[in-house]
Order: sequence, then C-alpha cells, then structure tokens
Amino acid sequence: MSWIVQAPVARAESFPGRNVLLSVEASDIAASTRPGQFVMAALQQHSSIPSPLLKRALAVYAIETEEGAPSRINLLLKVIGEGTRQLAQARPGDHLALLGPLGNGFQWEASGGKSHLIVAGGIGIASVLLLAQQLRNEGQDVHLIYGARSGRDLVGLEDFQKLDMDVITTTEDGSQGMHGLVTDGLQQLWSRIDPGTTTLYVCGPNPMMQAVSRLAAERSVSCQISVEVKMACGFGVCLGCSVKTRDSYRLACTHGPVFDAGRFVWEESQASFETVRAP
Amino acid sequence: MSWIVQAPVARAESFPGRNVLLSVEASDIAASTRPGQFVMAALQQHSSIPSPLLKRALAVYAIETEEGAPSRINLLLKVIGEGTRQLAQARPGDHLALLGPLGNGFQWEASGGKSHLIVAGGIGIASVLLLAQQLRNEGQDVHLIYGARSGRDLVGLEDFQKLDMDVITTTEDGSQGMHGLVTDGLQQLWSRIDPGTTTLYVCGPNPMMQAVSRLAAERSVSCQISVEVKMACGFGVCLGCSVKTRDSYRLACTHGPVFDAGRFVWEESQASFETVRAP
Amino acid sequence: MSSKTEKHPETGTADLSVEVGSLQLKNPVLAASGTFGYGLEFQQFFDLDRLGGFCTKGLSLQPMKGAAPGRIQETPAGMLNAIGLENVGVDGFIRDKLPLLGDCGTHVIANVLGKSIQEFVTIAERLEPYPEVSGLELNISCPNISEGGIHFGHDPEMTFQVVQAVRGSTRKPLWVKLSPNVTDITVFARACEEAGADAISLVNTFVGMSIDVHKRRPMLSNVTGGLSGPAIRPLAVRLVHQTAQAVRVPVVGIGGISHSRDALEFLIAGASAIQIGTANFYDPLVSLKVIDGLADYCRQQKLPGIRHLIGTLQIREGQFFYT
Amino acid sequence: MSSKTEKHPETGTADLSVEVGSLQLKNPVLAASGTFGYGLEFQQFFDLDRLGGFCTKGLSLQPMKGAAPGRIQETPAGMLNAIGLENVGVDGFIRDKLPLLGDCGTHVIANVLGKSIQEFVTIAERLEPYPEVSGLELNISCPNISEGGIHFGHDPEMTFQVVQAVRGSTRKPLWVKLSPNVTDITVFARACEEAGADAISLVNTFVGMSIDVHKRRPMLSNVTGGLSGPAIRPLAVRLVHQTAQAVRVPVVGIGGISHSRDALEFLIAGASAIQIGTANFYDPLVSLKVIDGLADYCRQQKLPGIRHLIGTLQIREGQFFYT
Ligand SMILES: Cc1cc2nc3c(=O)[nH]c(=O)nc-3n(C[C@H](O)[C@H](O)[C@H](O)COP(=O)(O)OP(=O)(O)OC[C@H]3O[C@@H](n4cnc5c(N)ncnc54)[C@H](O)[C@@H]3O)c2cc1C
Ligand SMILES: Cc1cc2nc3c(=O)[nH]c(=O)nc-3n(C[C@H](O)[C@H](O)[C@H](O)COP(=O)(O)OP(=O)(O)OC[C@H]3O[C@@H](n4cnc5c(N)ncnc54)[C@H](O)[C@@H]3O)c2cc1C
Ligand SMILES: Cc1cc2nc3c(=O)[nH]c(=O)nc-3n(C[C@H](O)[C@H](O)[C@H](O)COP(=O)(O)O)c2cc1C
Ligand SMILES: Cc1cc2nc3c(=O)[nH]c(=O)nc-3n(C[C@H](O)[C@H](O)[C@H](O)COP(=O)(O)O)c2cc1C
Ligand code: FES
Ligand code: FES
Repeated sequence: MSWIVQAPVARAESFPGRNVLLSVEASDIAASTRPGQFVMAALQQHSSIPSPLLKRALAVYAIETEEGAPSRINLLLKVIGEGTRQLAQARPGDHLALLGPLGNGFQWEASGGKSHLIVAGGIGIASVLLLAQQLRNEGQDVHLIYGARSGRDLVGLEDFQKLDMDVITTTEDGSQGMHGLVTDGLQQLWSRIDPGTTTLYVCGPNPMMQAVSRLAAERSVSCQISVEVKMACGFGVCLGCSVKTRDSYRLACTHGPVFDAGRFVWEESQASFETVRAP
Repeated sequence: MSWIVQAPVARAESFPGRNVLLSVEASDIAASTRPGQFVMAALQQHSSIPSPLLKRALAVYAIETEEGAPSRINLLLKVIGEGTRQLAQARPGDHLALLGPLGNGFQWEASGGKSHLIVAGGIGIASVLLLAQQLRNEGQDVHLIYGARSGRDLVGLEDFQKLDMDVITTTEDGSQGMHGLVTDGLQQLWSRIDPGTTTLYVCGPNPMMQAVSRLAAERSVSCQISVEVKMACGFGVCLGCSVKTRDSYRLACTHGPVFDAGRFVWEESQASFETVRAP
Repeated sequence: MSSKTEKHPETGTADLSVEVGSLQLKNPVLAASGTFGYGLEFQQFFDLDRLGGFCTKGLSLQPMKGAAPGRIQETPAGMLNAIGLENVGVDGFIRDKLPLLGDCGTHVIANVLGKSIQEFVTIAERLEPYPEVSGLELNISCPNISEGGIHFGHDPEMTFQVVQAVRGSTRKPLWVKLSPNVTDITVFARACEEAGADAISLVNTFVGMSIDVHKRRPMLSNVTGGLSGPAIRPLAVRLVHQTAQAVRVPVVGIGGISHSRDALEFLIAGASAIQIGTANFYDPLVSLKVIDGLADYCRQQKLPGIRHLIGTLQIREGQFFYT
Repeated sequence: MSSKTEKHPETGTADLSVEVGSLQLKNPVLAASGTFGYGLEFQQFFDLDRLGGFCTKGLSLQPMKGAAPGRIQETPAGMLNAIGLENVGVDGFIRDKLPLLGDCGTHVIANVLGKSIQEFVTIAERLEPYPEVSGLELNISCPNISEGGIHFGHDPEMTFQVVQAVRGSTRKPLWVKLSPNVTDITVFARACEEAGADAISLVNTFVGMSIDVHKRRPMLSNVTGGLSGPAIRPLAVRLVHQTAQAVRVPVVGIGGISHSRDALEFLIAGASAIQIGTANFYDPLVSLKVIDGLADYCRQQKLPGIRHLIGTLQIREGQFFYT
C-alpha cells in the first residue's frame, strides 16, 4: 500500500557537495516505510504541467517521530540534474508531491550471530541508514564502509556514528579516513569475515556496486545491491525501469530496488541506469 | 535600444484581487523607459527550459530612484494564468529575466492648454501611472477615470491621488466611487470636455476600450489605446502579435502597444488578444 | 457496468455520460493502454468505477519480455518509451488478471497486438467469451516492435485487412488505434471505418529519439522510442479534429491530456471520449481530477451534458484549413 | 565572412568550424528562419559575427501581409504559430534590409518561398547578384499557407522539380528545408539530393492545433499552426538521424534547440550544423550560450574540433532501428 500525499516541507538543510536534506510531514509514509524503500517525489509547482514532468525516486533516509509516532520522513539528495535541482529548491512551507513507500527493501534475518556489512558510495548512503538503525535496534553486529570523493562529501556520517557501530570511511583524495575506494576499505575487513554468516548491503555508483558484487561472489558472500534506475511511475505500470536478472527482466521499482547481487546481470542492465548519475 | 538583464527582485507586495507589485533592480531599463512602454519578463528558474516557455509582457508601472538616479522598475501584475502565476511567486532575492524597455509609448504635446483624460480598467492601470506622473510634472491638466469590479480591486489608486489630480473611480458593485462602468464615469465629464483640446489614453479590457473608443469617435476626440496581445518575443521578430489598423497589420510590440483608436480595427484584431485576459 | 454509477454526488449533477458506438460510458475519461497496467495497480489509489473505462497494457498472443533495459527517457514536457510491449500474454491476462479485476464497475478495453493478421484474430477469439472485457482496441501503431505494430499502421491496405479480419471474429466493440507518424491520417481512419471498426483511437506515440551526448549513444536501447505527454497535445488535437471530420465512426482522443481543459480541447475537436496516458505516471489521481473538472465545466457553461460539447468547434468562414 | 572570427578568445581555443557543402561556417550555430527577423533586430543584443550564420524570414516574390491576428499560441514546452509568412518580399529585402546588414561578418542564408516553381526560380534569380547572400534555403514545408509551401513538401516529385529548377538558376549553395509531417522523410531528402541540393534543413514545424475551450474556437485564426520549441526536439533528432543515414549531402538540424546539449544531440545524430528557432524569442542570447557550450564540450572531451563529432552516434549491433 502506497500513499499519495502533498507533504509540507518542515526543514531544508544544505550540506557540502550539493547535498540537501529535506524533512517533510508525511506520517502515513513514515509509519509504513521499511529499510531500503523509496518514494517518488517532486516539488509542488504553480504551473499546471510540472517541469521536469516526472517525479524522481528518492530513498527514505530517516524517519522522525513526534510524541513517539512516526511523523516526518527525511530525504537526502544530491543535485545532479533537473529533478534534483528542482527538489533542492524546496523551502519550509513548500510542499512535495509524494508517492510511497515503494519497492521492496533489504532483507535480513532477525536471528543473531550474523554479521552485516553495509557498503555505501556517495549519495548511496541515503538508502542504508534505516537499515543500520534497524539492525542496531535488533542488537546485531553492523559495519559501515562509506566512501566519497573527499571528506566534506561524507554527508550523514554522524547519523551512523551515533549508532555505536563500526564505521570505516574512505576518500579518493585521502582527506578523511582511508585514502582510496570503498573496495579498499572492504579489503581491510575482508580477511576477517566469515562468508557463511555475513551479508553485504551495497548502494552507490554502479562501478562500485559491480566491484563489490564481484568480491562477494568470489567468496560466496551473500550480497544485496540497491540499484538506481530511471523511473517514470515508481509503482509498476510504465514498465520503464526494467533491469536484467538471471531469471528475466525485473522492474526495479516493484521487484527492487534491492536485488540479490548474485543474480543480477550487470552488462544488460546498464542502459537503464548508466545515465542516472552524472559522469 | 533594449536591455537584457537578470534583475534581482528587491520587493514583492501582494494586494487584494490577486494583484502583485514587484520592484526589481534594473537601472538601465529604469533610466530609459517612457510612459506606455513595457518589458518582457519571466521568473528566473532552475530548470533549463522555462515553464511557461515564453516571457510575459508587463507594463513598467513605476520607476524608483536611488540617490536621484533611476534604479528600480515596478511591475504591477494580476494573476490570470501560467505566466502571471509564475511571476507572482517572485520573492526578494529571486531574479527576473527582463528584456526592455519595449514598444512605443503614449504620445502627447508638451504645450499647455490641453486636457488629458486617462481611462483605466482593472490591471490596465499598470500602463498609465508613468504617463500621469509625466503629465503632472509638466503641469498639465490630468484626469483619471479608474474602474474595477469592486473597491478592493482598485490597486494603485493612492499613487494617482498623490499626484494632486482629478480622480474618478467606478466599481461594478458600487462599493467605492460611482456605481457602474468607466464609461459611466466618463459620461460625467463628457459634457464638460472640449473635443479639440482633449486627449483620451485608455488601457483595460477590450470591451471597455472599444466602448471608450466609440464614444471618442462620436465626438472626434483624439484617443490612444494601449492593447494587450499575446506576444512571443516582444521585439518584432516573431510577427506573432499583429493587430489590424486601417493602414495594415501592425505589430503590437514594436508599432504599439499604443495605437490611435481611430485607426484601430477591432473586429479583425480580436483573435490576437481576446484570450489574453481571463473571461 | 456497475451499479455504483451514482456514487459521486460532486459530479452527479452534471451528466458526463457519452457513447462510443454502442458502448455507454459513464464519463468520457479512460486510462490509456500501457500507462495503467492491468488496472489492478491503481486500485490502491481509487475505485476503478470512477472511470469511464481503461485500456489494458497491449496483449500479445504469447507473453513478451519486452525490450532490453534503457526503456524510457524524459524529454521537455514529455517522455520517450520503448518498452517493447512487455506483457503477460492474452492467456496470462485471462488467467491471472481478469479474475482479480472482478466486477470493477467500469469498462475494460483489451488493447491487443499481433505479429500477423492471424495472431490478431486468435487473440480476439480468446477474449470473446469474457463479458468482463467490454471491447477491443487494436494496436496497429506501436513504433517499438519490428514485426506487427506499425507495419500494419503504415499501410492502409494492411490496416483494412487486419481490421476486417478481427471484425469477423468478434462481436465486441472494436476500436482501432492509429499511428500518428503518417502524412495523411484520414486515409487510415477511413480504411478502419470501411473495415467495420466501431471507433478510432488516436494518437499513439510519435517516433522520437534522444542521445546521451557524453557517451554518444542512444538513451534508449531500442534507439528510437515513442514520444508521449503534454508536448504532443497540440499535434494530437489536430489529428483528432482532422479525423473526426473525415469519418462517421466516433474518435477517441489521446495525447498529452493532464487537465480537464486538455480533455475539453479534444471533445470540442470532435472526440467522443478521451484517454489519459503519461499523466498517470506523475499524477496517479489525474483521471479523477479531469472528471471533476469536466463536471465543473458543464455546470459553469450550463451544458445539459458533456455529450453536447462533442465536435462543437466553431470555425469561421474563410479560415484556412489543413492546407 | 569577416575578419572578426578570432575575436572571442573564450571559444577561440576550440575549433568549432564546420562545413555545410562548400560553405565554411565559423561555428555550427545558425539562427532559424522566422525567428531572427532579417538579422537587424538582433544587432542591438550582440555582434552577428558571433554566429555561424542566420536564415532570414521567408522571402516571397511579392510582400505578404500574413495571416489575420491570432497568430501564436503557447503550448507545453512549445508554441504554435501561423504567421502566414508576413514578409517584405524579395525586392524589399534587397532594397531595405540587405544594405543595413552591411558586412555583418556572418553567413546570411535567404529563406525563400514561392507559390509556384517559377516563383521560386525568380526569387533565386533576384538574389543571385548579391554576394552578401551566402546561400538559399528553400522553404517547401510551411504548413501555414494554402498555395506553395507544403504542397511541394508533401509530394516527392514536386520536391524534385522545384529543387532542380532552382538549382539551374543559382550558383549559391542551395539548402532545402523539409516538412516533418510525412510518413517517410528519406524519400523527400533523396529527391532533394538527386535534384542537386547542397544540404537538407530539417525540421520545419509540425502541424498542430489549440482550442479555446470557453469560446470553442481555434486559438489561431488559421485554425492549425506549426509546433516548434523544446517539445519537438526528440522528434527532430530522430528525423535528422534518419535522414543523415539516407543521404550523402549534409543535414542542418533544427527543432527545439535551446542548450548546447541539445545542439550536441543533433551533431552526434549526423547534422553538420544546427539552427536555433523559438529559443531566440525567450532568450535572445541563446545562440551565444550554445556556441560557448559547444566550445566547453570540445575542451572537456578533448575533441580537436567539433566537426569530429558529426555523426558519431554509436549504435550497438542488434539494436532495433526505424521499425
Ligand atoms: C530507488 C532509487 C532511490 C534513489 N534514492 C536517491 C536518494 O536518496 N538521493 C538522491 O540524491 N538520489 C537518489 N536516486 C537518484 C535520483 O532519483 C535521480 O535519478 C538522480 O539524482 C538524477 O536525477 P536528476 O533529475 O537530478 O537528473 P536528470 O535530469 O535525470 O539527469 C541525469 C543526468 O543526465 C544528464 N543529461 C541530461 N541530458 C543528457 C544528454 N542528452 N546526454 C548526456 N547527459 C544528459 C544530466 O545533466 C544529469 O547529469 C535514487 C534513484 C532510485 C531509482
Ligand atoms: C504590452 C502589454 C502590457 C501588459 N502589461 C501588463 C501589466 O502591467 N500587468 C499585467 O498583469 N498584465 C499585463 N499584460 C498582460 C500579460 O502580459 C499576460 O498576457 C496576461 O496577464 C495573461 O498571461 P498569463 O500567463 O497569466 O495567462 P496565460 O497562461 O497566457 O492564459 C491566459 C488565459 O487563457 C486561459 N487558457 C489557457 N488555455 C486555454 C484554453 N485551451 N481555452 C480557454 N482558455 C485557456 C488561462 O486560464 C488564462 O485565463 C500586458 C500585456 C501586454 C501585451
Ligand atoms: C510507457 C508507455 C507504454 C505504452 N504502451 C502502449 C501499449 O501497450 N499499447 C498502446 O496501444 N499504446 C501504448 N502506449 C501509448 C499510450 O496509450 C498513448 O496512446 C500515448 O502515450 C499518448 O498519450 P499520452 O500523451 O497521454 O501519454 C504507451 C505509452 C507509454 C508512455
Ligand atoms: C514564429 C515562427 C515563424 C517561422 N517562420 C519560418 C519561415 O518563414 N520560414 C521557414 O522556413 N521556417 C520558419 N519557421 C520555422 C523555424 O525556422 C524552425 O524550423 C522551427 O521553428 C523549428 O525550430 P525551433 O523548435 O528551434 O523553433 C518559423 C518558426 C516560428 C516559431
Ligand atoms: S518505474 Fe514504472 S514500472 Fe518501474
Ligand atoms: S511579439 Fe514577436 S513580433 Fe511582436
């Protein structure tokens, strides 16, 4: 069940690296979102035809509560093109047209004795905070490896540090944490993990997700990826967001956005999302 | 000579009747605008394709000076459709994309002994303040007949009252001034005017301008009308804004927007502007 | 048709009912094929009985897996798509979707697509026993598959043959959806009429293309795709008007409708009903808003019923026309 | 061509020059006919020598007063126009406009329109003696007049005849501007090529229509008009690509360009140069921005010159194509 809401913007914060956090009043969505799910969002405009025409998919980054009840969702976005530029203009008092929650989120076993490795690149971080929070609530063992171009791009880092979990950061310019890519950070933990009890959850640029998937496959570590695909509707009717899995074409919006990395066919899925992120 | 400027909005005021006044920093335009001229305006947007696509024509309502030099222009607009709704969203700090000044304004003789009758209906008032100010500066005899649906729609009235001139207001609901139409107000002065030395300057809805033109023609009073026409460019290249005069088709943007009422062919000009104002 | 027709007093005062041939619609607003799934996906948002009807995703004889990823691209006030007609197939539809729709209270129009005349006929025959399917809409105009589709839609003789063949094998109302990518649409509309079509649906999408300038590759895996959305509305209104002048069968207007004002343009131009496509993606409630807007218009204009609006465009003498 | 070519160091480092047949352009950006007046109107905004060239408003043999008022209507991301080819006539142009343009430092392409083959020929002959006119662009595609125009543009044989006749009466580069409102554009492009055209310009506007729903009347006095602007870009890119595959003469791409990215799409699709139309209305400086953007792109992509980009679209094997 998804909700269609005109959600008032309660707060808008800008961060370095063209990142923006929007907190919007949407209690129905806030109450029903699972980790890894997303919304379709647009800034409510005054023209009869929205420009850009289509909403944009955004992960639910965090959920705020009021008097104990979920009341607001947080969206964390990076300005890339038309859609995100438009959304980044949102000010308190403006409204977002929202549809959500959408998609299937991450999957994990509530039982203990497992190790959870979250790997995020850049704005991919937006898809994994709810997961980390939930896992920590369950008292599970969670590690985050978070990479970005530079230290100032590591938006949201404190939200994870707050969870009292193991966090490794990597930056391409070496300005914070390890100098290198998330895969370098992963290598650091790699020898210590038990393939049988570890799960990887990955969200970020495709080359990064592909590299991590490959590492996981080599050691048969279970691995879930959250992919970014161009979407027109977000709820399974346009059939525009298909990706290739070993089974067949799958819709990223309803079957995904989280897929089993081992069944994902990168080569044939590329065209769907290679232009979503700016080069 | 027209200027292309990105003009910062200095002030935005809302008035009853969906009227908005925008004060924008545009010293080049402010310094060179004559009464009756206009600008093409759009709210600077963050998308690469503006929506609506085309700018809208707006009269220069007033000119503000800073340390004696013209610095800002005032635009007075009524929200009708997409374009004006967009412009009405402008807030201080936003920018308007402006092109102007454009068109030929009103014409009058600087010599004394003449009587000037300005007739404005609704937002037509936006085109005639500069004229009234200029005529009063020259010490000439100026009368304004200003009609609207209701008293609260008589936006800008004080700006004329300040000029120490004769002002007659008419409202359709009788809530302020005379109960009736501007033509009723005009009748009140009509017996007293000298056709040989009087000029009418008219701006407002077409039925009103047509009615006033007819009265003027009956007594051979010189009459200038400022017409509203759909415009794509505003500077004479699209050829989209033509109206019919006795001479031939004429472009409202470069030959107008002010035309000699006696030479204007209403019937054939209708299609150009009958949908500009909401019904 | 359901008994729920009278449920909505806010539109109840205006008579929005129209006829498309023998089919009575409670209002002229349908959802367009390929933008409304099999109807089920929208039941979470509103009761389908609000609609005049909806068209299913195009059904082929066999299920189709569709085009490779890279299927959509946004464009100014529009979008390109090359879905490649992914669908569950006519049997899958009958088996898995139709039962779930149940008595949904509105007309279900099955949009169908064959690779040959025989396939079109077979699909029509499979659907014939199901009263839940109110009518067929032949898609002879899809620009995104190499066989069938547009091959029929760009040849008047083929158009005639396929329509005639299906006409002979179904008693359901038969609509034919035309391609706008032709020099003279009226030739095709007349071929459909002569072959026994009950209505002409137009337009399908316009062929377009978008290029990734960094990679120098087409944005769509299929290279070209169909353009839809508000951008094409003026083109569609013109084709609907031209066609309504040329044939006696009703025309169903489609293309860029996202507001009651847009729908009114099509009705005034001569459409007996309209379909909403792309707007369902960015505003799933758009159909309801359009229906309410039509009712408001009727009241404001004191129209006894929306049907009185159809084809009422006034053209002054001496005005140019389709030169 | 002027000596001012080297004046702009910001674009100077990237080689933007292209060739359209025998015509050398300093950059591939021209202003499109009907959107740039006779060039004079833009001199207040910038030096015309910045442009690769511009096309004049369509010139007829006699001056034309154009269509009745009600000539334009905005649409989503586009506009309809039915100007009816108001223009000063070829003699008026030569007498009143050409002298004012002087040595404007860029190519002036005279867009011409005749009601008959003979008129086309006569106009070409009148322009022949003037070296300030770099080339002719035959408008056989205007949807807004009842004689001439689109009558030629919708009949390949007529297209061939008019191009051949003008070819015989001018030594200037001869471009032909095609109507996109046809089923197969390549038939017309090949007819032009065979008749001796030096380049194909496309697209002209798409026929569309808009209705005032309160008055139930067409928004345009001409009823229908031509759709232009960003809305049509995907359609134009596709037609340019298809045409560039079909003929050997260069193609000049037109339709909805308002950004360097848009221009790049056309160049990659196979256009040797591009024209900007409607965008001149809402942003008179758009051409300069596009030129600067092309230079930036060349630098970023380390292209030795923009000409190396033309027709470099990569299509993977197995991808569908113009089905
Ligand atoms: C499930 C899911 C969750 C997501 N969650 C988030 C999130 O939480 N936060 C977030 O920031 N994003 C998220 N995204 C991505 C987001 O939805 C946007 O797709 C993305 O940010 C880009 O959209 P845009 O409108 O900004 O750019 P677009 O306008 O779509 O443009 C994309 C890029 O293409 C370029 N481009 C345009 N035309 C051309 C051309 N002709 N040639 C070459 N390049 C061109 C643009 O300049 C830009 O760089 C998510 C996506 C999905 C599917
Ligand atoms: C020289 C000049 C000076 C001007 N000065 C001023 C000024 O100072 N202040 C001012 O406020 N205005 C002024 N105007 C008018 C202004 O330029 C706008 O044209 C006008 O306000 C309407 O523009 P819009 O974008 O708001 O409405 P638009 O979006 O252009 O719509 C116009 C109307 O048409 C309706 N409409 C849209 N589609 C349809 C359809 N299919 N059927 C029926 N109706 C439809 C809309 O709902 C609306 O009511 C001036 C015009 C000119 C030419
Ligand atoms: C993603 C998508 C898929 C479509 N699939 C079909 C289809 O299967 N069969 C069909 O006849 N039309 C199909 N269409 C065309 C629409 O039904 C409609 O004719 C077209 O989009 C124009 O209307 P619009 O501008 O309102 O979208 C599809 C359109 C889109 C955007
Ligand atoms: C108002 C207007 C007038 C036009 N007049 C002409 C003309 O006289 N001759 C011609 O060949 N094309 C004419 N065109 C077509 C343009 O040159 C161009 O082909 C078309 O507008 C598509 O480009 P665009 O989308 O960039 O505007 C005109 C276009 C517009 C909008
Ligand atoms: S985005 Fe429409 S089906 Fe997935
Ligand atoms: S508005 Fe373009 S010529 Fe007047």
